[in-house]
Amino acid sequence: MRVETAFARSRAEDRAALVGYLPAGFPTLADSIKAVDIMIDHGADVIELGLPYSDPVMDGPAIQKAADRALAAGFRTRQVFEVTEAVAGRVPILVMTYWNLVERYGVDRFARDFAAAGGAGLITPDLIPDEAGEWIAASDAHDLDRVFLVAPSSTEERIASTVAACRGFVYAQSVMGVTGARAATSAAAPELVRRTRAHTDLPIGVGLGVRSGDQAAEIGAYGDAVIVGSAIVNCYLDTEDIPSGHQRLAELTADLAAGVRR
Amino acid sequence: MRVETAFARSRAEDRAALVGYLPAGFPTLADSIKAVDIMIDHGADVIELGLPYSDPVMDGPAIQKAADRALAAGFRTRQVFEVTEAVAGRVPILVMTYWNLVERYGVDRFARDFAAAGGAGLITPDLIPDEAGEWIAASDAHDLDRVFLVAPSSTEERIASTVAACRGFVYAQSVMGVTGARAATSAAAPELVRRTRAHTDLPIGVGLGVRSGDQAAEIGAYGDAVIVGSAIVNCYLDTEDIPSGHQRLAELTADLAAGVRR
Amino acid sequence: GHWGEFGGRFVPEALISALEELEAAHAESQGDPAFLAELDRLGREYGNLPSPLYLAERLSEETGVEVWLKREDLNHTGAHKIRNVLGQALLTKRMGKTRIIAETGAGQHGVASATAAAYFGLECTVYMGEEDTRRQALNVARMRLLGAEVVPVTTGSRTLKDAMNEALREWVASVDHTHYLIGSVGGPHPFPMLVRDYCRGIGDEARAQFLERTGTLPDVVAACVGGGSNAMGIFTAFLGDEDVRLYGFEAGGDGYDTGRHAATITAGQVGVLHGARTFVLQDEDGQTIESHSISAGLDYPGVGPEHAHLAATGRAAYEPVDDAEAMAALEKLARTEGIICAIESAHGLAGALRLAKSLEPGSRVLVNLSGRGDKDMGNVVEYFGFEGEPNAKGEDA
Amino acid sequence: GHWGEFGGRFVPEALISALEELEAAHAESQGDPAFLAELDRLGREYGNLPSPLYLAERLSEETGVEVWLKREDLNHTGAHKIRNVLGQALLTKRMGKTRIIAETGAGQHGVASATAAAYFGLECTVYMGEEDTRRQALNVARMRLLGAEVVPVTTGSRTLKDAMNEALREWVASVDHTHYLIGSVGGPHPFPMLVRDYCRGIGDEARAQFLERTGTLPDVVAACVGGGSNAMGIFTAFLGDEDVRLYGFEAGGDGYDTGRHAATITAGQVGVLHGARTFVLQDEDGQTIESHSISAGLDYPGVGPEHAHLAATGRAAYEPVDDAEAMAALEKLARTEGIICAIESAHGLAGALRLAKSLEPGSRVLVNLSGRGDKDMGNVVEYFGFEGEPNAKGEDA
Repeated sequence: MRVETAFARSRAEDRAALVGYLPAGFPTLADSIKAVDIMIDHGADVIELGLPYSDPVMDGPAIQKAADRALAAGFRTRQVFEVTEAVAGRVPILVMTYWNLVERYGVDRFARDFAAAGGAGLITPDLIPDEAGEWIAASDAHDLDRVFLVAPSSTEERIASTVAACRGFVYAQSVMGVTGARAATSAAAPELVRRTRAHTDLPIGVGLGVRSGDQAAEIGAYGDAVIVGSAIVNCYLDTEDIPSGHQRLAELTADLAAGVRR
Repeated sequence: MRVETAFARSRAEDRAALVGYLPAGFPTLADSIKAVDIMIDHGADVIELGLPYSDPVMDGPAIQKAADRALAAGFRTRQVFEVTEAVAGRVPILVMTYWNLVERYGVDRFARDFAAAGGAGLITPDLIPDEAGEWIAASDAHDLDRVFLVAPSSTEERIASTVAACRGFVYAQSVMGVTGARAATSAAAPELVRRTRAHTDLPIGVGLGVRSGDQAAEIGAYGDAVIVGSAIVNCYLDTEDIPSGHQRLAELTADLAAGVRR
Repeated sequence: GHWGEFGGRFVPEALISALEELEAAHAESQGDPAFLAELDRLGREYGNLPSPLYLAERLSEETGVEVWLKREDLNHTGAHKIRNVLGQALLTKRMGKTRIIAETGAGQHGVASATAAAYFGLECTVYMGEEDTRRQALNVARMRLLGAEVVPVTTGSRTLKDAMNEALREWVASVDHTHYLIGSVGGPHPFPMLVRDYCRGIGDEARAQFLERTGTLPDVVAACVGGGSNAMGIFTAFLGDEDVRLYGFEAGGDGYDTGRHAATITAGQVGVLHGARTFVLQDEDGQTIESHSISAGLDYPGVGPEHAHLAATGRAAYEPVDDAEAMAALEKLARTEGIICAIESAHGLAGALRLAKSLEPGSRVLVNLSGRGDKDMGNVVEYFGFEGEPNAKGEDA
Repeated sequence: GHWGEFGGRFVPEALISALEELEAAHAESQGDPAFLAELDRLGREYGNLPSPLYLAERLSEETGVEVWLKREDLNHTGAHKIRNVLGQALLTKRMGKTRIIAETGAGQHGVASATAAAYFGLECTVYMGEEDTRRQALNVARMRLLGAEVVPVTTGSRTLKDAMNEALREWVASVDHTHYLIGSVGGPHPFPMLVRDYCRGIGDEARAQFLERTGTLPDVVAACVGGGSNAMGIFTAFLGDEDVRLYGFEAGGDGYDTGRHAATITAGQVGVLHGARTFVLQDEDGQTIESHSISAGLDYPGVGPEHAHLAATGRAAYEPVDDAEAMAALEKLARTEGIICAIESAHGLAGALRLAKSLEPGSRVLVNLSGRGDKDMGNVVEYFGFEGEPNAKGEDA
């Protein structure tokens, strides 16, 4: 499914979309597929699949740990296509990836294989449009969305040029900090959304730090999407028992989904 | 007794004199007195009492160890006078001492107290005549002998000036090395005695390395005195049993005394 | 920001404005005579610059070529790194920031950063892999003595690359008042250019000194390459001298064939790491491979992008030197010249000595002796088996 | 060979001809422009001389007086000692001798001697107390790496004074081809004069640098005093400047009152030790008392005879600085100026900082920063309790 379809639906319901993040291959390859299904079943509108990487400089400890675990278990880049294929259809599937993995796979080849698996697009935390020539060409060729990030420190000029390069939605990094930082009530987030809104009609997703339906509701009041990552990963990090992780994930997603619907 | 008296006797017997060295206070204060008596009983012509010092730069390991042991047992400078007093009379008693101990006691005071105890003179391994003004005055005042050293490295000029400052005998350091070095057969020793003889009529004692009557005989052939130190100290270092040390010392002294009489 | 396909800015958008600010501040400061004069004064009075150029006569006799050493080991804090930290700290003040952060592997860049922070009265936090804080406890103590906070990094492989990840993460959160004082010619633009500009005094001085002493330029300029700051520092002045051959020597670790090494250019693939496109030791998927070297300062799976470009264009040649060859050169220099150099620098020297065999007799080789070996004595003891007590003096009584 | 009642030659006759030879060679060489030019060249090209004169601005602000540091820590091998060893090694070559021996305490003079021996291709044997070889294993490794033989001395207290005894003993046995490269301004004539002459460049340079920078002379010149080579090195140039007050700071160890110290001039008595008449820590009988100091380089129960004379005549003042005061100064210098100095040098600095309180504001104090602190980091860690792991980064997920 296309990202714009998901946002059209949430906009029609006059609410923010819920974007759920989980690294592919975590807690296991099969269970990452199961987990995505659980998130979709409980109200996630968009899925962001993380591609585990050895040096994730924008991620906090929780997501680092999840990625390390997936890699230690032998996760390979191409498996993200298996996961995508298994879960695609009901909601749009994006892959969030550090750029080296895509370059190494081959930018066009990655775009082709991902599109073939039913993927919707990429979120690229360490790729800015200025360096993205090859990716822009490949995403155009394979009709994939491109989600770049804006941040509180971005100048007006950079927000303008970044959103111009985006397709699908814009990722607003709501606090200056890595994923998992607790700052859902940051004053910087609404301000960043306001500034970004002035330059684009694309939906604006707000990331970083959301843990509960209440927080989701608060962000959903000004953002077009609420992106949740570390809290989801923590469902599995805090327990050795995967089924109980699935159970926690179901409850969390339901709570978050209710939040964006308040 | 005066040193010249002892040498007059050995010369009369057409032999070298035997000079036995032992640190005062080693192996104990009482036993150092006993040991001197043993040496005298077995043929030593002159006794050289060492004054234990913390930093004996001209001594090898054996004599260092003996001195350390005496100091650790609490030996005090003034006790050398007790030892001297106890053994004086039969043969001349010299004290061999590093200079700081005498300076610290007071040069004239040391000379006075030593003379009063019956001592004959000092051997001063780290005092050269050039630095010995106060000692020369004190030894003159208290009628003590002054034994300075000559060495294979000494120039003719220095041998001449050194022997001129000596009284009693001249100490020829027969090898370039510390006490205890094994070099009784060194070619340097007869050469040094020959060179020294050219400048003085004083008896010339040859030190360093003698362990046996055979070696004593060899040195006695050209020297006026054979000085034995480390071998004597070793009688006590090699055993914990002082009486057996006394026994070994008696045998060694007898062997050495026979050597100088061959 | 690019050298051919290399370089760039592969970092979160959150850092872009800081990088732009830094780029602008650097450009302005490089055109400001007062800034340059102050930096020059600092270098001379505090850093002990310029470092001497030294003809290693006994070593030259043994090798048949003239071996000239640029004695960066004599700088304050013992390596070329003081040039970079003084430059960046002065720039930090100019930007009105009050704090620096730095990553460090064995601790040398951390100590240099803490030194500059103490000198300028800046706050300083140093990120260091937890493994490294244990192995390099004395350098941790140095940093703390200098007033810096040392943060052990417990993520990933707990070594230099993870410390760099953590420093980048921390920078995102504190970028408004904090400068990331990066330690080599890597990272996102403008760092590779900035660090090169602060280190290029090595080559500028050496080139002038060489001309003054010999009337000619060297035939070969050699340096070790980890991230590559000392090598760029000495290469830059000679880039336009076509007859001067430039050689970078990478850490061959246990031996190039074993796969346990840090020979990034020789063995790596083009990729993106820590903000720049360059050669990277990586697996088929692009996951970073851990590097290995007896030299902590060369033990890094990436390399500065300008080196990648010099390698790709052929202007400089890069070859691996393994642990054993480097340690042999270290020992030879100690015994013939009385200089104990850093194990890093010994790689450059070893490469030069190997190269010397194929040079015409009398050729002139300039080696950047980038640091001193005091920090490495623990490794030296272990490597040469010097632990054992020498024999006690057993003179007979 | 005498300064007043101090100095002289209290050694076995066997060494006198070597001392006379040395005295003559020294006198000749000091009048030989070729020798002096070669030594000057060595100092510049190899030793990294002259060392910079540095105004410690932040420290000056804190203390209210101008604190100027003579940066001997930046010399090759990290201390003023390179001046002495280069001079004596060059003189050894001139005398046609092929071997040097040296005594060492913590190992710094041993490393410097081994360095000079490597540079000149001389054989080298270093005597070191067995206790010290264990405590300073890294310096033993340095010496061995430089090609020197290290002989642990197992006699007496097994520390520096015993190593010196052993070196003197060994010298008697090898004096024909061996030079005893003594490490300080002690020992029999001509050593105190010889070592002073090779170290006096410190003060000659500093005086000229001070005049050039300030147009005046310093009000106070301060240095630490163990044997006293660095202090004589900086004092000598100022002896004729009556308005310049000279201060030597001795090691106060656990505190002067505890008796566990190395404050030889303050607490010692005139006596003879290691060939010279000087102040000596000794008991009532004249037996040497063991000294105590956190600084291995000051931990010696004697002092150079020229210092004894300067103290006796009042031209220089000598005061103890205890371990705690020295370590506080070391830390302050690190935090305010980014310089980690040797613990020895920290005694001189600490004394100067104490003195500063009684000086008029704006007074100018010149401190000889005689060496760097790399060698001392083990002690620093122990003293400041830096052993503990810093807290791991505990960021919440």
